Amino acid sequence: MALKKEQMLDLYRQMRTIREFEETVAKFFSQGEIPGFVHLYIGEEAVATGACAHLEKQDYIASTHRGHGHAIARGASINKMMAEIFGRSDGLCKGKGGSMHIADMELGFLGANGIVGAGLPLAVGAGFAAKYMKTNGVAVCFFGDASSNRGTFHESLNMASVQKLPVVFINENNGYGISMSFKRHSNITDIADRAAAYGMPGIVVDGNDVMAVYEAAEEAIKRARAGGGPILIECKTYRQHGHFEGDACVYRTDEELNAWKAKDPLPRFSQRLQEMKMATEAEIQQIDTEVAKVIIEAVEYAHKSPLPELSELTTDVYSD
Amino acid sequence: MALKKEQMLDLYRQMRTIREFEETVAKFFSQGEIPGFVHLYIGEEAVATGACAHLEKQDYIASTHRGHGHAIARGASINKMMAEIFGRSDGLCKGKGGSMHIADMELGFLGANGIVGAGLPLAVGAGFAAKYMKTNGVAVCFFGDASSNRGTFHESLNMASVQKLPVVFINENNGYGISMSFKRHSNITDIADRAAAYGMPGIVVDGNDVMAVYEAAEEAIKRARAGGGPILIECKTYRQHGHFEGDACVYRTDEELNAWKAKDPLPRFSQRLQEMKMATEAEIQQIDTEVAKVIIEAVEYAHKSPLPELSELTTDVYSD
Amino acid sequence: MAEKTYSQAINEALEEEMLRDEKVYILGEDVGAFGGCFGVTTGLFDKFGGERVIDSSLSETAIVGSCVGAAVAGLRPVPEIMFADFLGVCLDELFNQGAKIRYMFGGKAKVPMTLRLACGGGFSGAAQHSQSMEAWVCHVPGLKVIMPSTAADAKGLLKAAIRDDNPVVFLEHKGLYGVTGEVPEGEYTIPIGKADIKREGKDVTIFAYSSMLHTALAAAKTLAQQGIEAEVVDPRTLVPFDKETLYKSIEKTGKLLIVHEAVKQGGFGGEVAAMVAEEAFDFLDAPIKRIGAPFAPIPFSAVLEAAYIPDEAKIVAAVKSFF
Amino acid sequence: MAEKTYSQAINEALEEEMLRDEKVYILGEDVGAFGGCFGVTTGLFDKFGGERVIDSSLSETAIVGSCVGAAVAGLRPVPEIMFADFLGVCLDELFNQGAKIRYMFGGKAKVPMTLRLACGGGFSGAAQHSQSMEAWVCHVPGLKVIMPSTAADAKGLLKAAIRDDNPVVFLEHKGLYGVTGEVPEGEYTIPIGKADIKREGKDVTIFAYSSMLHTALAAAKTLAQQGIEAEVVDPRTLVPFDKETLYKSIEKTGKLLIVHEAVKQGGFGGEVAAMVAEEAFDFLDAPIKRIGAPFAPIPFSAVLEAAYIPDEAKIVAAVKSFF
Ligand SMILES: Cc1ncc(C[n+]2csc(CCOP(=O)(O)OP(=O)(O)O)c2C)c(N)n1
Ligand SMILES: Cc1ncc(C[n+]2csc(CCOP(=O)(O)OP(=O)(O)O)c2C)c(N)n1
Ligand SMILES: [Mg+2]
Ligand SMILES: [Mg+2]
Repeated sequence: MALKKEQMLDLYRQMRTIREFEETVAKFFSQGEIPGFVHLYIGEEAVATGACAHLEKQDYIASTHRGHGHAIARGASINKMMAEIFGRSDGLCKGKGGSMHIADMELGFLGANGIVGAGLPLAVGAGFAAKYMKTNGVAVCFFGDASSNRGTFHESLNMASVQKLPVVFINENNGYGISMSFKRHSNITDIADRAAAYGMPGIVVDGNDVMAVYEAAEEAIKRARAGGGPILIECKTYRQHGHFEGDACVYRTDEELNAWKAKDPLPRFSQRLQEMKMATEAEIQQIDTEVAKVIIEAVEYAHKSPLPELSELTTDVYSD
Repeated sequence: MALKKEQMLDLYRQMRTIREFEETVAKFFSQGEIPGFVHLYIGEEAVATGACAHLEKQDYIASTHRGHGHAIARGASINKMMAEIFGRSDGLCKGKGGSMHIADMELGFLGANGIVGAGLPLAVGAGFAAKYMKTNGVAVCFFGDASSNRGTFHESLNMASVQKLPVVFINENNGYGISMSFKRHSNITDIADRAAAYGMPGIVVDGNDVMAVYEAAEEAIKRARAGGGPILIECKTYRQHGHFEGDACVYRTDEELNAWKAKDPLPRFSQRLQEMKMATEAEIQQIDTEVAKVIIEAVEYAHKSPLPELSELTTDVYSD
Repeated sequence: MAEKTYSQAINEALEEEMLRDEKVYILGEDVGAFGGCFGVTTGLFDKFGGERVIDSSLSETAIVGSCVGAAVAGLRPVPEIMFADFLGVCLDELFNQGAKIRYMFGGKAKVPMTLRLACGGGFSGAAQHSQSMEAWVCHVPGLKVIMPSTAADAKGLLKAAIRDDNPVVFLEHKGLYGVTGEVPEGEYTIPIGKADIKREGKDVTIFAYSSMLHTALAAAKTLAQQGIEAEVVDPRTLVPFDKETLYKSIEKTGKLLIVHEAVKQGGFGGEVAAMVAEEAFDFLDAPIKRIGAPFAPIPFSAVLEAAYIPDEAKIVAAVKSFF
Repeated sequence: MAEKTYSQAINEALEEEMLRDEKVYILGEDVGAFGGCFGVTTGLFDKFGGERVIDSSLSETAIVGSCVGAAVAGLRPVPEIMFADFLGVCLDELFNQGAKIRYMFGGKAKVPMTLRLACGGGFSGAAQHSQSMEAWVCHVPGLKVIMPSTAADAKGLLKAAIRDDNPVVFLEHKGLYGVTGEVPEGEYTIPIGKADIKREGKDVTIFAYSSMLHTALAAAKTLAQQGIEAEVVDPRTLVPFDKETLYKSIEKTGKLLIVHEAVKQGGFGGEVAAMVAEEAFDFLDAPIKRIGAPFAPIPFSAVLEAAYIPDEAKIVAAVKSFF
């Protein structure tokens, strides 16, 4: 159904928050303040934003190594996310997980995941639990194009279909698995076509158009909630940064990158908002300024947060 | 191309040999002379027979836990097979493998396999080797309907397609994975439809009609040899015995069993041969008698063969 | 007390816990009307229906992975993997997901899953249907590992495992399913992490679990006739491990023989010997001995397999070599 | 001799063996023009082309499984799995297929495959990108396991592994890729299964491999200043294991400290301690000590990880506690 102005502006704010967050992480990573591996969502903001807009309290999402955007779209604390990525004790995971394992159980966020394709069975399980406990919940599973070549994709979609589980599989086809282009790792034009192998619908969406993702996800999630079973949505998008920060991207051309930058979901949506007279340029800038402030505060929060106590090393291994 | 009489009779003899072999194994298993797990191919003879008829010296086949038929169709020694299943030192694997691991490297038979779905990547590797070494060989991979739900199926077909390998995937859809009917474990009508997910052709064949399998396999193997890439052939068939010997088959009805027995590939083909005037009933009976003798001799061979020496326990672990 | 088979005891534990807690469900291949490959879930499908006793497609990664997800989401899954030999196809879900989620998430998640697997040889199952893989899971922080040897222990420990908030690997020996033993009437659980002295003795300590516990008891009987009183310690749980009971026994006997069916090299027995050599060294008056399978896959032929799996004679000989 | 990095040495070994034998090929994720996640295969794609240095789809079971099939069919695959932590997604292909095929088939097949994996922590890779899983593969009959600590050993042992007719698991430590060392000029191999005494000493034996070998050497230096001469034994190969060299050293020193980066419980060090406690017990004049990671997943935060991974101070302290 048609969106009201505030909702539209919320979508924009969401995408802007992810963008600002990721650019800030990139900056501090390059300055050596953030350790480990960092995979940024820059360019793909419309996918998580459009999909998570439809989630309710009891819903779950499963994510990937590129999980910051999913976490933010699901409503995770920006401060605690930043603290986690900085490895501080106030982080979402007390600094024990980091970028690749950022999670928030209170939001049904099953976590980023360091193992590609491992989120799919987890989402199937969360969807199973929703059906089993009749919570009316759904599980949304984000995963990449290359991930769709892992056995977990196959086993998970088949099981979700056979058990008719409320799981919405959202493929983020950004054209690459590290250096492997989609054309080279899969001999098909659309990953959505794989849905037929499990007797579930599969659709293709412009992943850089937040409204397109929003509408497709709305229908899919409604359907899943109503007991209609799983569905596969392929969002065609592109990551503007390297696979991980520090990646020289020798495997792709500037032309390709620039062509996609021209389709950047943020300016595209702000323009659309203005055309639709939903927002003035000033209002957009206002949001951008507010978001920038939020992120700056998050960095301050992270910096202020103490490092984990060594006593934390062997806690949280078991629950008793 | 049309088959000559001898070839037709060879196909019949092949199927009869498998049937006679399996019924004999069933008998000795029930008498407690054969230990371990035994999965029989009775009812599915047309698949291995029709497919392996096109194989050449340099070709490979990968098999399953239900592998006796594949081994026989590939030309493995009946005597050494029987000895292996009896656990004797003259067995194909010196009695170390048994029914579930029966193999013959000289025939490019990559072995039966105790792990469902494990044969698929092995076949991809053999196909890769054929292409890499330009042997003009192909790899034929047999696997069951339930096996097509394992991740190895997905990863193997995708890799074979992306690398355009000479691999022919032959799915033996006998309607069940132990007690799970195809309808319950997969939400599709034809496993062949899964080929589209990898950009390879998929076709459905009557797996109880040896000529139908023969023709489909002929074309697929020709194509693979010519560099046309992999293909998936689904053979609809049925196992007349339980999943393993000793299975009470509570999960299926007599009606179903009898309906399939009416489509038993052996009487069906012998009838066809007679209608085509390729063979008289007497000739058929002559073959049956000869085959029966071969199997009886195989049992004698197995009985005569000594048990493995204990010194064999730790040999063949490493090659030096 | 009533005589029941190990298999019946496990079946009762499953039934009782499913009656007790609606969040408990079973997912596995052919566990439904078929009753499981070894008949362990027989009758549960009729009692609880297909919503709680669920036949899975042949997809072990999805079985274990979905159960981890469901556990995090609040259920108490009891997945079944037919053979422990199949761990290799679903290990990531167990060791990188199930075992680590709680820690990686800063203690904010629980994974109350009990993974049941059938292990062990002795019936010509050959190299891929007879293995004992406990050493792998004992090396994974976050998992608990249970290997019961008797019907009573199996029932009490499985009930405790299902109620535990952590991922538990519950390894059942195929050769024990038909073995009967006294099982207490009514409701009871056995604490995870407590060893049990199955036979008292003063001369030597034999450490054995699962099927080998019975082989060790038989050997102890034979040894007794020859004047050697062996104490037989059954850890029952491998992780967490009850050191006290074992060390106390060694303090008394001064001699330790470790027995398991798994391949000796890299087996859990090595860890036990190392613990003792590090922490109870002074109790020892002789080198620690270990018996395990030779460094080879498991052969099919019955004569070879019989020579492969540790037996009473090997245990008796090893103990006598102490004296 | 020339100074080269561990990574360059591995790259040279790959290039030399590919030049030497056309049957050798590389299959892995991003190993082609990209040069591999850690740059180890840099340049090989340009030299040998996409037919022999093959970028794989993200399908580890197909990578390892197809390489096993290709090896049986006559090639010498050198698959790369980016992180040893991913073993859980392709272990069946390695342990039930690659490792057992020869035995199951009665010795009539060979599986000349060398599986390269990057292991180890120290750079905030967190719980799923920092693990040392050697204990798992050391428990699998049919596999050989190599964990080189220096550039020279890495080159000589990788060449030997590629020429070996058995499946070899070659574990490279991420933290060592950039470490330089003297590498002999020209063609050479190092025999699989031979340990190397990296430092001679009479007072105590420190057993360490891979990255920990360097930590042990640093500790030995510090100890020397305090009058304790430690002998540092680097097994280089874990399977087959060179007992002689280790036992000889213990005979001389009477004291053994085992160090590895992997989780202590169930780690390979337990097997080593058990072997010694069983076969070289009389050489010991003190309990065997082991240092390994605590029983917890690997934390992300640098301060926690630094406390998690064994370091020089822990080794020095452990050794001093002997005296
Ligand atoms: C099982 C496994 N294999 C390989 C990797 C290494 N790896 C991390 S991300 C990645 C590429 C993933 O590509 P895709 O699924 O398209 O997601 P994207 O990075 O493009 O968002 C690879 C190969 C891993 N983490 N896990
Ligand atoms: C990975 C794995 N999971 C489960 C099993 C147990 N098992 C053996 S055969 C079988 C059913 C296979 O069904 P299908 O693939 O259709 O082959 P069929 O037996 O019908 O010929 C199962 C579940 C196994 N051997 N390996
Ligand atoms: Mg991608
Ligand atoms: Mg079937």
